[in-house]
Amino acid sequence: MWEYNDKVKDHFLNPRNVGEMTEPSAVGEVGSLSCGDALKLFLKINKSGRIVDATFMTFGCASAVASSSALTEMVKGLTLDEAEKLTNDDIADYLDGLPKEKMHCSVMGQDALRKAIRSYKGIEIQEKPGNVVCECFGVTDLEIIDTVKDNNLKNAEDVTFYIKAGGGCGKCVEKIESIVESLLSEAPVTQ
Amino acid sequence: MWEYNDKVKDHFLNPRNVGEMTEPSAVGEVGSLSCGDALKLFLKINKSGRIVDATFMTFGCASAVASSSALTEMVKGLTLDEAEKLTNDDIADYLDGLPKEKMHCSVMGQDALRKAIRSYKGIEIQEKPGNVVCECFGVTDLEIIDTVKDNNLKNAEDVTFYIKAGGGCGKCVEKIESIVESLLSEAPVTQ
Amino acid sequence: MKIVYTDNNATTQVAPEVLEEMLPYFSENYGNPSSMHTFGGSVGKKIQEARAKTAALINAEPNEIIFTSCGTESDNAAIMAALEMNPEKKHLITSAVEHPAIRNLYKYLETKKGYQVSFVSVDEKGILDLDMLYSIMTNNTAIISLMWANNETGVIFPVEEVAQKSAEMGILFHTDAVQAAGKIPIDIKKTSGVDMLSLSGHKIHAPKGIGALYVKNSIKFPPFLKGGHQEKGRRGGTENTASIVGLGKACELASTHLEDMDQRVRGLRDHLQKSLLEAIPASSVNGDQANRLPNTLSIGFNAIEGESILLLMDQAGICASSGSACTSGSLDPSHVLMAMKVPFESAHGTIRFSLSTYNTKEEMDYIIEKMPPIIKRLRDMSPFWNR
Amino acid sequence: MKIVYTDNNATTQVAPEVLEEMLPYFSENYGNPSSMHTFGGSVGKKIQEARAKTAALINAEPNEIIFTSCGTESDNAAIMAALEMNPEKKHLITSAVEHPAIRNLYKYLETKKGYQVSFVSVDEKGILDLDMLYSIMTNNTAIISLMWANNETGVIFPVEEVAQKSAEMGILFHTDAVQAAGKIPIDIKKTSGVDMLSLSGHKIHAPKGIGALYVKNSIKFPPFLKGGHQEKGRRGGTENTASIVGLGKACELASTHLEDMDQRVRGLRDHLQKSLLEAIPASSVNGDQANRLPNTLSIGFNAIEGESILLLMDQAGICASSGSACTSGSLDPSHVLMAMKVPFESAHGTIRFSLSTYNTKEEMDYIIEKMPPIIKRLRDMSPFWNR
Ligand SMILES: Cc1ncc(COP(=O)(O)O)c(C=O)c1O
Ligand SMILES: Cc1ncc(COP(=O)(O)O)c(C=O)c1O
Ligand code: FES
Ligand code: FES
Repeated sequence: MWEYNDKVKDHFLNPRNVGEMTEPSAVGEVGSLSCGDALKLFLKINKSGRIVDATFMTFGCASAVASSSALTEMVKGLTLDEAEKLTNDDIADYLDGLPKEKMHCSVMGQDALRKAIRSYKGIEIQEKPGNVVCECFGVTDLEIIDTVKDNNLKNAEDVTFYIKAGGGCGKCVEKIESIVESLLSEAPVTQ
Repeated sequence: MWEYNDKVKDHFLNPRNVGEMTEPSAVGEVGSLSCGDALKLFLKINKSGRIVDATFMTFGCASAVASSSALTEMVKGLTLDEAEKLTNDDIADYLDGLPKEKMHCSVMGQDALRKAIRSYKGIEIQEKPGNVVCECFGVTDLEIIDTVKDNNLKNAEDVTFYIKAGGGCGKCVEKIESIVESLLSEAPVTQ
Repeated sequence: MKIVYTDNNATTQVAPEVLEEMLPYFSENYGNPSSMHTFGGSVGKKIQEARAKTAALINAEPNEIIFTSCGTESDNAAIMAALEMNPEKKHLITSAVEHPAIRNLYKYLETKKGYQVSFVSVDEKGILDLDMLYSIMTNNTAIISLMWANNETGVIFPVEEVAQKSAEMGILFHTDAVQAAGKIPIDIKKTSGVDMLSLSGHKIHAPKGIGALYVKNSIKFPPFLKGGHQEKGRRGGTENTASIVGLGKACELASTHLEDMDQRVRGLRDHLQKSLLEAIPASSVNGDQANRLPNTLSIGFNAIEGESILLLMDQAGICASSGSACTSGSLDPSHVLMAMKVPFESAHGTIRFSLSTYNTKEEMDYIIEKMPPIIKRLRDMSPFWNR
Repeated sequence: MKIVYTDNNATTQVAPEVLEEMLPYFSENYGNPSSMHTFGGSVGKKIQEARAKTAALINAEPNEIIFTSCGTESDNAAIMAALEMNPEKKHLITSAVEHPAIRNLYKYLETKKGYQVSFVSVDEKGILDLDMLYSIMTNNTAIISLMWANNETGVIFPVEEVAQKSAEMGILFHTDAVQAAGKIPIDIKKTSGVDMLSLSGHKIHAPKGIGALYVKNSIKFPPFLKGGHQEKGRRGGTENTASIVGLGKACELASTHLEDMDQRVRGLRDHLQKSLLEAIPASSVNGDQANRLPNTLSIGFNAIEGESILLLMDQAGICASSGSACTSGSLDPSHVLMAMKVPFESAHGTIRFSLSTYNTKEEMDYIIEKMPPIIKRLRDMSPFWNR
């Protein structure tokens, strides 16, 4: 059983802002059925570029629901610029922390938010850069490198916890491990 | 803990005929300190070649003591010819059975008895025939073959239980195993 | 809150009769069974009794039972022994839906030890592809390991038939009967091709941390745990006396409960299944219903995810398992459901109910009452639910 | 009849406090700690508590403790992990007086797996030949395993020193601390060269069938039992919750009893030793008396044999062990006494008394009263006793 804290439990059992929005200004969709979790985020944005309302639909585990609920609460009232700076850590912090194995739920929140904002701004969403390392979850080497650096991760397992890569069939774990190791070994030099 | 039956326990706790005999007609000595058990059997034999008294001194485990005690009771009143026919199985039977791991104690009784009788009859005790297989206990291949055949043994462990061979350092166990196996494989033909 | 426990394929409660039988072996008769003193020796006798009872559950001989520390150890010990007995054979067979105790060992042997490993497929119902299996058995096959019944779906494999075939080809055959034992009758004398068979205590109301491995008399079993001469040299380590005594008692009880399993418990499971399928749209049973353990129901609810279902069930005091390997950090549905090609839509939302003889009709009705609103609540939140 | 139990190096009674702590985890809190429901999850927390207590006994970190099924498994797991982590190294070192859990594993690795194995000698007092040890350590050495204290004689090895040296040479170091733990203080932080350390519950008043392996944090430990993700992937198999909880409590108690061991129990042992030596001619202590566990006395009585001594002691209700491997079918004195070149004359007649904190002065005096007539009675029967 995951050691969810009271705040996470509360946001799972009493999620805020659930539901489809009738006329959303922007929608951000991430995840899929096969992935095991998915989030559809709806934003209502006013003329001056401020988020005035947010709702969500989530398929996923308790922390996916809680992260989505938290996200909608957090973004209400933010300008788009402010919202764009919001990170997965902010979401986890808002919930007083998530089990490390569940960090990918907060990452999903961050991704959905950025996707919604970019689509609203009309920014073309590019092909993901880099080469796909984890086919199960479509994660590229560049994404892995960024995640490892941003969150100071130590091994492939941590990577799975954050962005799922390696958490499916597992056949990419060794590749992830070697990416992490090469980053760790260069770290002392660059820092 | 060995599953000694009541008769064995009784002969261990209340051994019959313990002690050195002052003027024995014959003495049979087997075993040694290093072997872990040893028996010195004393016989008083009358003119007509009948055993009229028997005593023993034993160093060894409970079943060695019990086997010795049983042996002295069994031989009293027997003629030498009768006594010579007495086998280790007879000793074990007299005790209502011995744990299989302890059969060598009854073998020790049989050996001591035969030794005593032969020395009384003036039969030179020859060098053991065959090649020594087990150095720890000085057991030869011919002895192993005889024991396996006489007692219908199935593997090296059984051999150890009967004549100790293999029960010391263990380095001869493979050799014993191959002797037993070659006997077993020829058995169907000869029987 | 009242707990309704329907997670018996994960673990079971220790039966009160079992615990009672164990208690004297902790602080009173605590001697070492290998000791020379009566105090320890008397414990040895009790172990022999437990060995006979354990053997009786599968109609084996007492000396064919080796006590181990769990089902996983039994599985590992069986496979490693087979390899050691056949050092020249480099091919291993198992199914695609085995427990990790076999599956991960096979993968280790494949990646680290250079063995060639075949995972035989199953179809959508979890039924083994016998044609494939029979076509890959060769002289080079060291062992075939096939679970008797699947822990997730309860699907029963044709162990007798495959064991027979293995015997004909001179291939060692092992079966992981951890889930089958105590739920369906097992008669090792009637399935003579089985060379080794694994049991685990905590699935049949003995404590966790005790298992057994049946090893056919004719096999000279090399020990997995190398140490002292316990278990006739087939497993080192001081005997876990209290738990062994407990396992013996549990096996005795299990035999007497087989009838109840087959009749009453099967009835409860069928009632639960029927009622849930009726009450909840877009739900479906995983696995072959014709050949299934009487206590197991694996049921998928479309468009929602298992962990959140379980947590809401937990709020209602209902204990069960999901069909995903979620606790392990993996997000994929279990390899069992994947091997069966259960669609993601229902695989992610699969819940396993597994009953024991302690379950009641009232408990089933409680579950039947509580589940529909739980499922609805999550579907109302799901982007994949077609309202 | 009153039992005087002085066979605590063989096994100990479960402390009442330990049993009490275990009891709720059989039939009440029986959930699977890996489960998603609160019912199982709460058991997981209790296991973490036990892990912390077990770690505390040797001043380790909780995540450095892997629960196993016994000392033998801990030993086997440590060595096999070392080999797996160093596949290119083919040389193993241990002492000539190890427990079969190490000794027989090493012999297996030597005869079946082609490893080169060195058994470092001891002298007449059981003191390790450090010169020999240091001279054979090479780059090719995969692991050194050295018991912290000997189970038969109680002799303590200089583990700190050797571990330090191993670390300097980059050789993995394992210690079998099954007999040392709970009898003398162990501080893993002060002996930083120790990479792995084995414990067994039933030597410290936890039940039989539970053990632990300390594995230093920095080591990426490959599992010995391959299966589920329990113990962070370092040991498959459903957790033996009740026994784990028991081991935690026992470790806690053991820490508090170290003082009693060192003072009172040592005093009892010394009293027993002195009195027996005085009352019984041709008797002698085996092993270095300067560096010895406080609870152990190995004493040889010339010209008689251990099993018969034990059985007569049994008649008087005294439980102890002999110095021969008699139960195993072997007739030779134990490899430990042989390695120490104890003469056959006294080796065959060696008895090991091993005390616990439960022993009393009255019990010692009872033994001191009963032993002389037992020894005399057997010597009166012995052909080797010089009257
Ligand atoms: C030094 C030593 N190591 C290992 C063991 C094995 O422990 P267990 O019986 O728990 O497997 C023992 C005791 O039997 C021992 O004394
Ligand atoms: C089919 C099957 N095999 C093996 C095991 C492993 O048993 P244990 O947890 O006792 O190691 C389990 C249960 O966990 C199982 O369901
Ligand atoms: S490819 Fe990464 S988990 Fe399958
Ligand atoms: S040579 Fe046979 S046991 Fe040593």
